[in-house]
Amino acid sequence: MKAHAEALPTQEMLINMGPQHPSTHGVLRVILRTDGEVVVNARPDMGYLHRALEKIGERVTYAQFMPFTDRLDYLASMNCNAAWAWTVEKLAGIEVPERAEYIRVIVCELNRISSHLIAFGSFTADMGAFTPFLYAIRERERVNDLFEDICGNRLTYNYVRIGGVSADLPDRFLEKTKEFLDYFEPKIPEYNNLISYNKIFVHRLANVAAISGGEAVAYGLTGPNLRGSGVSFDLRRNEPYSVYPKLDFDVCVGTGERGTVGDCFDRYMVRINEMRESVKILRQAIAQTPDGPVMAKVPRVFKPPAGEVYFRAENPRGETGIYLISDGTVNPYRLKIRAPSFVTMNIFEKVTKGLMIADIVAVIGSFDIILPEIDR
Amino acid sequence: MGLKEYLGDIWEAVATTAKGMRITARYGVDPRETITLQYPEERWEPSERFRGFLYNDIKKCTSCSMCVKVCPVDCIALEAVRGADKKLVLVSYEINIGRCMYCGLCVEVCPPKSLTHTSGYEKATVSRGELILHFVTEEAVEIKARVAKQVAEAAAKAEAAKEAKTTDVSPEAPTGAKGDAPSVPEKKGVPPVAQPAAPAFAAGNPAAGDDGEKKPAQEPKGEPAKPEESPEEGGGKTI
Amino acid sequence: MEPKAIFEAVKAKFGDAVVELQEEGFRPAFLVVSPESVREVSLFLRDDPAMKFDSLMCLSGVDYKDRFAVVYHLYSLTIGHQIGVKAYLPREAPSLPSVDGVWPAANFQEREAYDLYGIVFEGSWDLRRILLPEDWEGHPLRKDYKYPEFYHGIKV
Amino acid sequence: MMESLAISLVHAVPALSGVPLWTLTLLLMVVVAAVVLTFALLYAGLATYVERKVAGDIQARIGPNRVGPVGLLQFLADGIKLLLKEDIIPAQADRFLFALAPYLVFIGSFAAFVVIPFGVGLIASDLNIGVYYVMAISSLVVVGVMLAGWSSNNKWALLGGMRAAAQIVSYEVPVGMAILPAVLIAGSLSLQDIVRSQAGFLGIFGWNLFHNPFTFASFFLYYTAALAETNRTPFDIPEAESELVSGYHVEYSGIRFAFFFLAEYGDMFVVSALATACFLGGWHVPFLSVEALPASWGNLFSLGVFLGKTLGLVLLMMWVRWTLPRLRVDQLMRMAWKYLVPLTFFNLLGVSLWLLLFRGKGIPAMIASLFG
Repeated sequence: MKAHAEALPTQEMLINMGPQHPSTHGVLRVILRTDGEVVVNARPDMGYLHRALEKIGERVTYAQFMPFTDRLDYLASMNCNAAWAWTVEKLAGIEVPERAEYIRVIVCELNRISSHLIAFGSFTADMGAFTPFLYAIRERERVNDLFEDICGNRLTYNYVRIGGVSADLPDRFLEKTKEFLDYFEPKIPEYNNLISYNKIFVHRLANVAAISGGEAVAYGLTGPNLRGSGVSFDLRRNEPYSVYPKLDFDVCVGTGERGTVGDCFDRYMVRINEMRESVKILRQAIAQTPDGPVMAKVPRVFKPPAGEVYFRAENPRGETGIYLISDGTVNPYRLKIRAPSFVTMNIFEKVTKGLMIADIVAVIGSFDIILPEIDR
Repeated sequence: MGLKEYLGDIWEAVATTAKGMRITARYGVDPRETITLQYPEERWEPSERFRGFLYNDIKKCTSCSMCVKVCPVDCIALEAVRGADKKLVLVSYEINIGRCMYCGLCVEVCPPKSLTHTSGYEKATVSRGELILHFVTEEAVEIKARVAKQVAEAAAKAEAAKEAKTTDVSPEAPTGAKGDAPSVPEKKGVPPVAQPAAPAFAAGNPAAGDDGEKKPAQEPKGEPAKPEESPEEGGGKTI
Repeated sequence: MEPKAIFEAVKAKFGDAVVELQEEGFRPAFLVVSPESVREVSLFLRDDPAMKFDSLMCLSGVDYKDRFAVVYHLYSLTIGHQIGVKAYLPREAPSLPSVDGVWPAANFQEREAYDLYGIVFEGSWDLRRILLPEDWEGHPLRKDYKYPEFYHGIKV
Repeated sequence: MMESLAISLVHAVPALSGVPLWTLTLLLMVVVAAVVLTFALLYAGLATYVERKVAGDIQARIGPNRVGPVGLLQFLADGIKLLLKEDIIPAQADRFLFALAPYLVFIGSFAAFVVIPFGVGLIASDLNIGVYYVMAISSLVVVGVMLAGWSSNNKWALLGGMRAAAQIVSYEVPVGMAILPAVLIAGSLSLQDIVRSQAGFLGIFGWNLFHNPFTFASFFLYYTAALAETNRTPFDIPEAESELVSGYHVEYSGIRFAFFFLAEYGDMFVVSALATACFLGGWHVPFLSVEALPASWGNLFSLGVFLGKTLGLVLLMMWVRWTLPRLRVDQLMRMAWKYLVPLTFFNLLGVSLWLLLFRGKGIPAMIASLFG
């Protein structure tokens, strides 16, 4: 391509990919400079969904901010809810009943499954295979049913509360969850047969946008994207919070099984394998869930002590860090959300150099970004 | 690239394609796998805890305005006046379900449990005004007038009672008000800046409604609602 | 390594550039450094074999009403310890050296801090507004931010 | 051919003898063209319905089921909707070319219907260069697609148009080479003749598919390459919904879009029909000599057989579409030049040698001769 370009000078083309584009997972805009099909430079432009959540956070109370965390990463609201609750509890030193912690872990892992399902489905849809997307949605619907039972909503759950959870598990919830797991577990090999190991699919992803482990760390990649690069780091294991230390699970890392370590295929496979691990965690958590209260004593006018705290939780898209400054009043003084997708987009411009337009779509999909989190 | 690899590539492509096609074919021919719900005819049953549209049972409502304070998006507007018996009389109670985010915080804090989520979820409408649910059917002016009248009556009665020791009150305000009751209609809870937005919204002004929805952060600007600091604290429930 | 030990080590290396250790009520604890030395301290924290803070978790701007601050949350994947670094800045023309050469992860977060607080990061690769439109006036997360009434003639 | 038909018509109906022969011929041509076009449109409409239904079934959904019985009239509703839609031409577009492109694509796809041997004697025009004609006329599609991409003045459309050009031009080569074995065996380019040449032992074994191992491979190579030529998944990179939004027809709306849409389904039919005629024995069925049947219903029967086979292949295309992901543009090219072209060439060589060595006999014929 290079030699050819020198022999025959071509003009670079400037293309706007997004904010309305089927594969930018929302309102991401990528400004592409291309030489024919080859991308010279892809610069992400975000902010189309900026709602000033951090500013809102300074104006509402700690409890009132909970529904806004739903809107942070709407495919994993439970995880964001729980991350916020854990942050505030860390700040105020609230002891949460064990049952509540188990419930949180159960809903978080269920949400991780449903979030990874969307990641898997939309990614395959980006790659041109539309059917797996529908299958993923079908499975996710079951998780949504479970969440509807537990909190009444299907997308923005607002279930976790500071000090516990808003309501105890409904009747038969754990049995239903088990039924779901029994139904879901055989679906993963089916996905693999259907698409993961499909020759075309593998070819589209292997060796595309490979990120080395060192690079991934330096660029702040977290979660499945970091693990895809072969770095075995999972906050649930390395910096355990909640009841994760009591649960046994493997950390999935990219192995470069079809190409280089850290390519799109590895990132994709990590998510698929993580669903399996989540099933494992869920089975243990269901068996271990104790009886007891689900809510700690939290004063209704909640004023945490002044202080600054940084808490990070392993969310489906990576590490959601919340830096919270309290000045002792009912409102947070400063609230910074370190959104994994936002930080991940840092490396986007670097890894997409020299790829083709179709690969841009693959990279966006393999990062599994979500725009409300990027733009906040 | 050796010949073996070359043919292996072809074989792998064919084999994986066949594998995938077998799965899609299985779904294709098995009618039991169809999961579509034919929506208007078939309906899915919302679960018990389903958070649908809000409903306020105004008979039970004590106008404490806890819901107004806890609502993160100020979608509830409440107006009440002090009645003859010193209890609050609800003048108007409006929920803008176009703005509501169904977080359920208001239902959780409601001390008399008058505010509930229904299982309703169908509210397609062509005008934004219809998205505002009114729970008090009577005209606000009438209620105010009536309450004012009752208060005046009660005051007069009290005055008279001082002399004649007899009480007779209208059925709406059964308990006789002893002592002076200089009832002034008061507006409660609603943040001052958010207040004008609601009537503009109700009047079917889409522009105003739009602004309010898009930038919730900027609404309570000058005076942020600090609900929990307000003097009256009802209900012992933790939030 | 404990925050105290890190503080001692950094203090020994940089002297007065490191102002204090904020420990009580701060999780993680903060090394308060002077803004000019942020880059050097960062490089030391990243490269020193005892520190090895290879990952910048979070970079935030903070408005403390009387002054600004830029807060760095660092973590070491290899050792597994974390520390915060804080640099206080004056409210007028806040600026400090960029650390995106140290941790590339800083780039977007610096842009965010620039966008929302108006803190200038000198030597940054690409310091433009990131979340707000390029022609937005003011920096919304400042505590004294005045909400605009109009944006391009549209009522906000 | 029309002329001879006209003459026979005059013989059959003496009342027509007063009409000049050329008028009658012209009239017949118009009638036949109308019949073919109606068939093509009806088929394309129903194919969109079937496609959606197949997609629905595979994806655990239902698919269209509201308009008419089991949603059968959905395509009519869609057609009417498309007709009534506003016809938007972008301000910066090249208006003339923009308007022209869909027609070119449509013509390129539907003109090929003329030579398709639907049944014994059921062919609009039995050109003696039938195969050649199909290859040539379907190349017209690429001109239309490129024009559409270029004239839309949209970069996505342009990319789509360029991809389409590169793709179709590349895949013409393997398509042509894969179909040549059938021509070699029949010794004719006329599709009617090719089909007739397959009337062999017990019907099924006369098929070119089973003629020898090379023709067997040829069929699959042809089918794959033809799939690419119709721009269908996994080779739908000119459209590439998730990359190029919609590729070359991103700016088209209403009836112009419908032309592109119909052309795609027309193309699917043409390549499937060609595969049927060249490899699957056209209207031949096992244990029955279709040509020996009486012309009255025998022709209709052969039509049914032919359509059955062709639509089966179309269905296979749909099934493939809803299973596979999409190739990348460079992989697509690699597939054409590195895999399909050498393989089809190898096959062609193999078939030629076979024909030379065994004097044109296929394996079934040899087996048959073994047993007497």
